Amino acid sequence: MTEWPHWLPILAVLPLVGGALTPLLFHRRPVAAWFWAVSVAAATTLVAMTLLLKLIASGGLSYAVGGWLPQYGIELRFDEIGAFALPASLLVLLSLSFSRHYVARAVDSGRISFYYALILINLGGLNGFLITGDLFNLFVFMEIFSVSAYALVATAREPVAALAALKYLFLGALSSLLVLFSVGVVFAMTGTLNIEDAAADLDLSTPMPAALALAGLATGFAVKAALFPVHFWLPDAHAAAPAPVSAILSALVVKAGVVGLLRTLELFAGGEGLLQPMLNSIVWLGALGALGGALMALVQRDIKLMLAYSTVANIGYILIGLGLSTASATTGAMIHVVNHAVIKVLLFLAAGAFIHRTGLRCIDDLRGLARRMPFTAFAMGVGLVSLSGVPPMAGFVGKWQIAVGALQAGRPILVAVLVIAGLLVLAFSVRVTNAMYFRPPSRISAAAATEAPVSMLFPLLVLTAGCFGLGMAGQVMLRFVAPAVPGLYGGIP
Amino acid sequence: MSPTDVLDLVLLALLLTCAIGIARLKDLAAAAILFSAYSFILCLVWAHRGAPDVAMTEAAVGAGITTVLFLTVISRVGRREK
Amino acid sequence: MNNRKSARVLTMALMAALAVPLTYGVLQLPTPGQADAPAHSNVSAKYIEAGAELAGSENLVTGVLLNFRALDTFGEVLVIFTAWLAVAAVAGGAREAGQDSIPPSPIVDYVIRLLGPFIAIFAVFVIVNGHVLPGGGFQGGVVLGAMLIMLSLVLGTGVVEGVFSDRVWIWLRAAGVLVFAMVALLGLPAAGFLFGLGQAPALRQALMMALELAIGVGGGAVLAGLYFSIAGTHRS
Amino acid sequence: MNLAAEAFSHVDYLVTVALFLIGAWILLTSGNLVKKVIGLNIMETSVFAFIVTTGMIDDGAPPLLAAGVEGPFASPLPHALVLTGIVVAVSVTSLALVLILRVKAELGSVELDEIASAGEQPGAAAPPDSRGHAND
Repeated sequence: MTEWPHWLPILAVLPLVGGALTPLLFHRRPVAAWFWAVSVAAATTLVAMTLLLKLIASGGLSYAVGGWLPQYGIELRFDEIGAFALPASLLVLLSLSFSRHYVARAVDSGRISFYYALILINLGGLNGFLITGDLFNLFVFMEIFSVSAYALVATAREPVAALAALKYLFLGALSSLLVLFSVGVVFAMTGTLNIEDAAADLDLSTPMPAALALAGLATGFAVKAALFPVHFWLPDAHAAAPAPVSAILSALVVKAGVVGLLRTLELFAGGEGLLQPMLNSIVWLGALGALGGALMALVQRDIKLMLAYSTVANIGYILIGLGLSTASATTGAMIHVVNHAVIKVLLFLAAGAFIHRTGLRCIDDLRGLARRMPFTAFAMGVGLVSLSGVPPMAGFVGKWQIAVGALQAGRPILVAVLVIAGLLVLAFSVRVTNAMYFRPPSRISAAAATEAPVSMLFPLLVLTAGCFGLGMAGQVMLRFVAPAVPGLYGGIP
Repeated sequence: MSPTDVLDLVLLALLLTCAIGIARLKDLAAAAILFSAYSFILCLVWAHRGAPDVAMTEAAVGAGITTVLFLTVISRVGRREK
Repeated sequence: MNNRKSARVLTMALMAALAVPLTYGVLQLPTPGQADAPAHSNVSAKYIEAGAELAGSENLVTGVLLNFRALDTFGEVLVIFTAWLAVAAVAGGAREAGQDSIPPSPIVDYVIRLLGPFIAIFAVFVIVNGHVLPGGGFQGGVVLGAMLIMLSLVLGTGVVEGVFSDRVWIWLRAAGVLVFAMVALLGLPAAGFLFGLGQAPALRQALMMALELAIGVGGGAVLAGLYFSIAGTHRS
Repeated sequence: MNLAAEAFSHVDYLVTVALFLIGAWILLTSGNLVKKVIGLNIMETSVFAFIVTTGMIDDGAPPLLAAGVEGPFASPLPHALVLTGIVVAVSVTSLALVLILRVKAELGSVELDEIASAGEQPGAAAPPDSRGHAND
């Protein structure tokens, strides 16, 4: 079945149509909607798996939508970056299976089918964004997962959720506008929207318009990726959203900004004077983000805000790796995109299980929960240890490669930044683990808590195994990602 | 400067004055109605410059639906901007 | 109040700082309107060369939307459906029942009732003639939506929304997405690729007409739904 | 002298840049959420105007290949892009307006400084922790 090329557009269309059907078929029937959503996500994961096998077997795949070659129509491409669709679909599947009981309490019952529909449409938008080779199609899929993300943040009952969603919407719309403006500039200069053709035709002799397009794309995707200093929409949005939504936002939607940068920098490869200063500024902003994010995470009392700030820090690591653009740094960044996604979903779902059972969000209130909720506490512990980048776990591989890349690029100060940020993350991990395991419960609801239901424990178990597995499989992933790196932004200097 | 260029310049000037007007107005209802005028002038610019499809959509969406949504929300939320 | 003042000065400085590169960059773009500009000599030239038969419609914009770049339009139809989904998912609380503003004056009432059917005919005309005249699914759908909103201003949102049950409304709103998905799958046998409309002109015309109607009806229903949610209907 | 001629021939582009900046000014300086959405719409329409301008052609016909219509045709691609963009703009605007209604219903006001001051008092509706640390 791997010879059939049509899996590629189906990877994006299946969750989109599945999501659109959810309110039609299962309006006011939450359990049936949950079952439908999980099966659509599982089917998407299988499609992504088939495509990955095809990629390993016979290399990249290019698909002309509607039979029109790139001169006329839209071209879809599946390469190592597109392979991120598999972990993305799998993590959405796990978040969906977690959502069953959590959402019954966190979202009004009449609107649960809309919640599942929005998550599936978000997944469809992400998959489409990962595989498209056309600039405007990139913008359309970006709008799909952005609009569904704004709405998902606002499905939470807290009164602050609407304001957080609105702030996210304003910045998201602004960044989409900058990307659209850049698409217009590239079209005005080359007459085509296909990324490969535009990269060939873009003449950088008149640098100013190309610089404008590059600035628009870089700023737009930096806002979507919550790079420091345009990250301030993220903590409120991810803290106010329901836990499974925060998991999907922090692990996947934020990474789309990084993937957008990876895809579009290829356009400006020719212009040495353009790309290098922008990459340098990304490195320094990433470093500031890593330190600032880790520091802010340390001082938080609300566990979801703490995790949200640690996302800002990890995005900082990833963008340091991209900005350095040496082979090992970029490979490390691409691997950390996947590893951090797994870790962050594990942490947000574990926090969600705590909130679901005890209703408590402050770290000090989570004292003594390890006795009452052993599995969830263990999962949270594993996640925190992985987050701080301790060697055998998933978080270590990417960070180590980025550090090596930094040394190769002759910028040891960045290694210092990575180490300090790692220590800060270790500090707050110890603080939470200490509170869970070694402190007597300070709240009645914490003392009387019971373990989370199976539909919540199963994803936590799978993700914990994932943290260990990804830590071990570091070399395999390095070899898998390596061939893609020379092609990024038109060759590594 | 053929007459069509003059018409263009006049429409573009009107467009800018509408936008500046919206920026300065404190009364939200007036700003919404001025936004409707702004969309309609934009529709005229496009219709005049060989883009009828887009002009029709902008007129129906910008001048029509978006302004109705704005006025509905303004009637529920309060007219004056602090 | 002075931090508000300093914020304005800061923003003004930022605007000025932004204006310089934007203006300078935009001035160096190829002059708009020149026939030899890349915007006219690359992909667009191919569309015009391909002509009405290959595009499936004399109106090239409709041809591009439904034939050459069908995935964009599928994404587009999905964004407008997601907007209604989002509004429905979020607006639960805001829809106080019976929140109708003062009824409009009899003149407005009479004029809108008079204009209603004519606008409906115009909307259908725009949808159906999408391949010959400027217009098409989106434009017709927006005009249809505007008419529904206009009628609900006069007759009351509850009356207009009451025309169909909730279930029918949801199916109407998803019409654009579902028909597009079916046409996409039909593309496999017809053109060997998803979203293909096939080579036979008759088949291509039929599929494009189906898409136009679905986008029109779906778009109109969604835009009316957005208004109903925001205006707060009687039956929430 | 050619800068003036250059500027005149690019007047459409310059107007779109000016509208973009006016929209950004409204979005950034206005404290009222509804006014911000209006500013966002102005920015969006300015980017659409920019894209339509790239496809314009002097004394050319609209991209309708009816029999007997010659002459240079305006480029159909930007028109398709802007059609999609306009519908995206409506989607985002309607979602923003519904969120504003909910903010008004739950936080009592649509003025950012009123909401911020309401947030500071202890025991405000929002849980104190997540509110206290928002540095917007």
